Amino acid sequence: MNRKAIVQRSRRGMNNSNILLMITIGLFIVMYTAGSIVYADKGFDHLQTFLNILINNAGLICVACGMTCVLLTGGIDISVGALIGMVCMFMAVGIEFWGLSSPVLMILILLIGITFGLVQGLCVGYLNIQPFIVTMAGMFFARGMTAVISTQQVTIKSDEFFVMLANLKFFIPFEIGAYVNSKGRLMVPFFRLPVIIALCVLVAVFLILRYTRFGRSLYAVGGNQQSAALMGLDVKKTRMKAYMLSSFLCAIGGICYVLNTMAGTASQAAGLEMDAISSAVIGGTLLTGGVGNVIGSFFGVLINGTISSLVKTHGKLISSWSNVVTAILLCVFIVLQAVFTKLKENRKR
Amino acid sequence: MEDRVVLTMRGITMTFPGVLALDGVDFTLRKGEIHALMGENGAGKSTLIKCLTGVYQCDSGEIHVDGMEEPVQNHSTLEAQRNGISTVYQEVNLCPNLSVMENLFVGREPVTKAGTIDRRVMLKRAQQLMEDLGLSIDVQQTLENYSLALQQMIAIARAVDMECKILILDEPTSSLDDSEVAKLFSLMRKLRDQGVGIVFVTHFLEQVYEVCDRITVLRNGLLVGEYPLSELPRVNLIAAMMGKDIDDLKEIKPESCQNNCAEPLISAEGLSHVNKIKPFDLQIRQGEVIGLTGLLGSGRSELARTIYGADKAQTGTLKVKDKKVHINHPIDAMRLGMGMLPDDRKAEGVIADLTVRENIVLGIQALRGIMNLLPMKEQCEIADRFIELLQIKTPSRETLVKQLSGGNQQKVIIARWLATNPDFLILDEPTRGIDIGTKTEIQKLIIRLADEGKGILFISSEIDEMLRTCNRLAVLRDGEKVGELQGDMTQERVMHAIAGGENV
Amino acid sequence: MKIKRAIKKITGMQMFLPIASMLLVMAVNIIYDVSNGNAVFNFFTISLRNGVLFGRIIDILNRGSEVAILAIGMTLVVSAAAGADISVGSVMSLAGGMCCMLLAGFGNANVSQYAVPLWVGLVAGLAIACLCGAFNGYLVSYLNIQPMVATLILFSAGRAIGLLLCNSTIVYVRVPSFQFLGGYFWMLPTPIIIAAACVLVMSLILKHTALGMYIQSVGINKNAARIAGFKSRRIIFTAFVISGLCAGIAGLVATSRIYSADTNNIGLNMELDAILAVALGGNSLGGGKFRLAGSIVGAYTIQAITTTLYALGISSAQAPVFKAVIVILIVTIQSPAVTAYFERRAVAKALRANKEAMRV
Amino acid sequence: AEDLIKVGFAQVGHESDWRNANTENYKGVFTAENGYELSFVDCDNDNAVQLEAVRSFIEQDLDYIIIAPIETAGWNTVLAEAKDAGIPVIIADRNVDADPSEYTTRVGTDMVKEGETAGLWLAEYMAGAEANILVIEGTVGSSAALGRSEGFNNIAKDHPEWKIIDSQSGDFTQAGGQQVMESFLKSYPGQFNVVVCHNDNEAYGAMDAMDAAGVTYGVDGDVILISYDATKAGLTYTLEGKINCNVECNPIQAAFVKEVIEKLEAGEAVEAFTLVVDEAFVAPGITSQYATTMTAELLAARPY
Ligand SMILES: Nc1ncnc2c1ncn2[C@@H]1O[C@H](COP(=O)(O)OP(=O)(O)OP(=O)(O)O)[C@@H](O)[C@H]1O
Ligand SMILES: Nc1ncnc2c1ncn2[C@@H]1O[C@H](COP(=O)(O)OP(=O)(O)OP(=O)(O)O)[C@@H](O)[C@H]1O
Ligand SMILES: [Mg+2]
Ligand SMILES: [Mg+2]
Repeated sequence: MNRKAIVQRSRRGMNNSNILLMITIGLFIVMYTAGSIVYADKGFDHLQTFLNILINNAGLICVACGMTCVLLTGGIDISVGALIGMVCMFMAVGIEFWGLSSPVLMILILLIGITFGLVQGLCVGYLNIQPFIVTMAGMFFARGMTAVISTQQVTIKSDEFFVMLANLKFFIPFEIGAYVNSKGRLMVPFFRLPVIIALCVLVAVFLILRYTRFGRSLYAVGGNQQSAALMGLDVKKTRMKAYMLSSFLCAIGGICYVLNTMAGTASQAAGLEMDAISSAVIGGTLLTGGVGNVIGSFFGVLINGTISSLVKTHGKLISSWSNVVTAILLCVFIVLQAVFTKLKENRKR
Repeated sequence: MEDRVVLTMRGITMTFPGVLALDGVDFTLRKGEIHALMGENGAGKSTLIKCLTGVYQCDSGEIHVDGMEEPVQNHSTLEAQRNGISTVYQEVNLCPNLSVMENLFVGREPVTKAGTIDRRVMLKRAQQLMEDLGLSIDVQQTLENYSLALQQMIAIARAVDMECKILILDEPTSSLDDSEVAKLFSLMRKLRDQGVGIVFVTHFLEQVYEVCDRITVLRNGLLVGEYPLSELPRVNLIAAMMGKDIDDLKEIKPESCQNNCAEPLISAEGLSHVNKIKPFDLQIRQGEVIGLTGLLGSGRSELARTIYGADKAQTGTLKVKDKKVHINHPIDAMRLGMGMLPDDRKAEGVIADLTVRENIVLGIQALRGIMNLLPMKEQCEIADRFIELLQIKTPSRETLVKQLSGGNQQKVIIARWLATNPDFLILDEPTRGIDIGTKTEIQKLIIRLADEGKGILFISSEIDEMLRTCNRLAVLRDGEKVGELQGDMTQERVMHAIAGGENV
Repeated sequence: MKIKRAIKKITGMQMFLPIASMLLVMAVNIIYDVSNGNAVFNFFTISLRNGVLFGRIIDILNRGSEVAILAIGMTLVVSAAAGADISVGSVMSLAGGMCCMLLAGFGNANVSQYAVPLWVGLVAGLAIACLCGAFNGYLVSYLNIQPMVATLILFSAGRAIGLLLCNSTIVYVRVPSFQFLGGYFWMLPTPIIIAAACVLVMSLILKHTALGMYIQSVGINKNAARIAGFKSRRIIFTAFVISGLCAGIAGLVATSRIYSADTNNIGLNMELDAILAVALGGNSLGGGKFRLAGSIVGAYTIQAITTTLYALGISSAQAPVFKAVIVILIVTIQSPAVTAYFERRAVAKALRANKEAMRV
Repeated sequence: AEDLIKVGFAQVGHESDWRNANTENYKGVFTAENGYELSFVDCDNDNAVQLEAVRSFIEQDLDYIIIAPIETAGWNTVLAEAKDAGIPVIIADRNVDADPSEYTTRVGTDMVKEGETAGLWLAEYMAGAEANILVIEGTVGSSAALGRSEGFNNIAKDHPEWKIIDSQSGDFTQAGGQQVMESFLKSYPGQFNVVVCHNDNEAYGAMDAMDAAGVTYGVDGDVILISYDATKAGLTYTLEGKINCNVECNPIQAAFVKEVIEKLEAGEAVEAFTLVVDEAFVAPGITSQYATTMTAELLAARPY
């Protein structure tokens, strides 16, 4: 009995999701450090480079959080990219053509997000249609709707409040990480409003997943849907809520996104769903459901952002090589993850 | 004594496509009684329970729960729980990815004032609960790290912990060993004394006579009758369940050791599997039934799997008919004439969405290879033959196997292996969840197969079943083969060996 | 009564829902034509023009070929690995790029003469597609990576590699014989014939070998299938290779249609259509049981939707809205919840009939 | 290498031959021999990525930033960031929807003018005859498609005898053009005599579809075919008389940009906008005041 207890104590806390998360964080640190050393002369070691990753990916962080929740239930939501595109267009056209004020539009957008998620959730949860197909239809719908709203490229410039929000700069205090560039300007690192929104979302979703019944039932449903139902969980409702949450966070992400791009165009955020999914997966979320958390997804986004930032800093890759390099890095990453998992399983055996 | 009724079910009828699973069944449960629900495989026990707990919506019939005016119609387990019905289903139904603690409390977590989950309280209560059941496990560990038996205990703990008027246990003991069963029974008695009505489904008659107060018997979806325990002796119970008398189990006895001199069929030398099974030697001769025995989790299944190649052995050699062989994959073992019925039916046995026919011919097909499809006519013939032979209760051979009752699914897998006609067959808990009549049939079958010159490796948690069928017993302790028993085997001697008192 | 029984027999058939969905889409055209004063079967008229068959139905069959071919492989992958192969679109483009690059010689962008014999180009295109399939298959089966994640790698790299092979340009091979695969054979567009041949070959394989049983078993319960003697990993691997091959064939057809390797656009978003085809055919994306015929009907249904939207003159940017609505309609009809509802009603009716019979 | 001028170029992507020619042109001009170090980023048609690229350029502390904007919209924030860092920004190719004071200068083509050229040529060629026009547009919402449509419609407005029967997007691809044309042939059999394609690739597709249906086009055919881009392959068809008129969109722009940078280095003032001149080409046998008649020598001299 004693021996068993000891064995168990040593195993404690090292379950699947944790180990994947540790791998992810470890690899991120290694990759970022290596980048900083190799590209020190190109400014990769500036604090601003890191903040830029956050600024550029604030929308993606929100979306990845929502995506994680859906993936946890064993579902998938590929409508997010199109939904963001629609939100951006709605915002832009709302401000520029319909003359609505931005706070009203933001509330409308959140409502649209919830409704969109509700419909998808109903189809998945209550009609039991396959998530991939439902959200694919959602994707078609949102893309089409974007074109229905407008086929033009619309710049947001007439709503002063919104422009002010977009231009808000939060400087790092005490000029930490500041430097003088070759033009003689003092560059003080800064971040923008979307970063704050995204980090708040991240923390909120983390808490929801860990400390609420709803959060835990997402895991239960993903672990085994049938069992969850037999244990007395309302599986249908839980699944529906997951899609609502995803679309809602996607709407918030859309606001972050449009604060960054300040434009509505037909093909905005195309393929964002794949970025969100790959971030979640890199962060240790399993597509089969039940395993993962948003901290992992956050680091997934950072890793994707770092890869992309490295490619841009390199600056010599001809067009398609950058895609190939990104894919190779992704591949190395996924394979490493698989190998680690396998090693760990073998040890358990 | 006042018989206060907590549950009445009247005229429950339930149909599945092609099957009338329940036909006007009545059931009454009183306060503070343990009520056995008995019947053969496929009699409709699990279905009746699922109608009660809202997993299925019955086609007609009424359910009354004590304290409610209106007839209740549960639409989901959640509703049933609210109505005071707590259930442990036949197959373990927990979430493998959650920790033990979360499995115990999912959906009813203790919350703080802010409405968030109070993990500290949850941890404390979970540990308390496990302690009460006498289980020393880490409740923060993920569930999938624990064996089926422990999972079963955890499922029971979960059900018991809920404030309920009615507790339903559908074959909770099928994967438990005696000590666990004892723990469970004391728990059940405690609850009974607190006034909970308990429905208990099992195929172990001794257990019925040990704890139950009353028995309801189903046959083929029809109610046979409800009897107080004292009025229904064992023989009558069997007769009621099967609709006929059966020759008693006691008659079976292997002609022991007559084949002692026969050729060794399988011999393992120093075979091992990292972290689980320490190197062991084992010889199995033709015409011999060898049993593996040991405590829960002592590695019986693992040892068998190592021989079969389901888990690849790391060291040692395996000889089949004196020829050294390398098994990398189960199919290699099958080509050498082996077969293995795994213990976890749901995870490794049935292929749920295939038909009965397909499940039966699967093994033969694997042997023939992918290019060599077994003609449809032969498939049907084989399937029909085994449905007949093992009396598999199925509407047709084209029924999906997941629609069969648990016991009948087991028979389908047995049929799969018999169809491949192996020289050496590993049967890991073949009688788990199988009714008494069929159990006898299977035991007879094992002996008959041995008589035909096959070698059998038999694993079962029921010691008398092993004693009845085996020529020899290998004893395992903590993943190590500690000895063999032969000749005059008695229950005491075996128990002693397992517990580690005697070094065999 | 007889009619009723006949109706029941038809609606009970496995392929009823997919085919009904298809007919539903077609019906829209009849309504449109009638309301616009065209001949009722305007949409369906097939005429002989310029020596070849001409009409919207032919268009559907022709343009749907690539998705139909992809759907074959996708069905097997979905069934065996319980996840989709999202790299097929990229692999199509890669196969086309490989083929054209060899036929034109590396670095040439516009040739009217083969640099190597035609068959070398075609075989190389198929070979690299199979290689991609093998790569995916290896990741999924031997490294246990989830299908969608594993194929994500080639999803983003495949197209780019194709582009590199083609020196980042569109490589034109202006040789008539190269246009054959996407051209006409006798009176019919060749893609129709190729798709039909692929479907035929695959159904013969499924009929005469145990591949179907292997794949389904593995897809439903990998562990059980392994214990029962199937090499689960090899089966999954095979399914991916077949999917790669199908993508290769589809890629060559698409390339031949435009006698050039337009690597950026060949097979763009085709993976979505292929997955949709599998689902519209009534197959579960969760693996296990599959019906090839369903997927094929699904593939042509998608093309029918697209062609219909063209015929109705709906702007291609807004068309997705309608596509979404139609897709949701179709899958709702086929959804387990709705089917279960009708089944329950049927049971209730039978029970009532039973009771009445008893009373009598 | 210290004295090289460090230039960052955020290119749209690699979606067409035109774009690749444009990229190659930049890489050929901004070389170390010419005194430049080029940092090139392919933004894959994603405007968010382009913003990211510009931010990366700022951190790399480059001397000049060239942006070939994917979208016209949404540039104010990063342009401000570049300005704060003191780095001059040159907008190339397409325009941006921002006040000219926010960036240094712009070099590019004029899509609306291309559309107008096509329209003017058609008016001249038809000489008042009735025109039933089908348009195969570019990708919906792209500035090329928007500009070309706008320009062409500007001219069409003045011609009541013209009728634009239908327009559908062919996504700038050959397969798209082919599929749209196939559908047009069924919807409007024999009812049109002009087809306008928004780029050469769409024109090839349209030609294939008409070939298969037995409809003739070009100088000797029933249908007048107009295309844009004037790639070498497209002009080959123009020379063969299959495309009546092909309006150029010039990818050779790097030299113009280099000139601007040289001026800035020398501290001279630069104009707010430098136009890259586009021509139009018509098939042999046609003469026009708006376009050059195609000859074999002209074709051979084309770099792209
Ligand atoms: N989901 C289902 N679909 C179709 N038929 C079913 C389904 N579930 C059960 N049945 C059928 O209903 C009958 C009763 O099954 P049930 O599971 O209630 O038996 P049981 O008494 O629990 O048997 P066991 O002791 O083997 O568990 C069986 O004949 C079975 O084939
Ligand atoms: N009480 C326990 N505490 C921790 N781990 C356990 C316990 N019981 C079993 N296990 C684990 O589960 C595994 C089960 O092993 P195995 O299935 O071979 O046992 P078995 O003897 O066949 O028992 P069973 O009757 O459950 O089939 C063991 O390797 C052990 O790691
Ligand atoms: Mg049962
Ligand atoms: Mg076991």
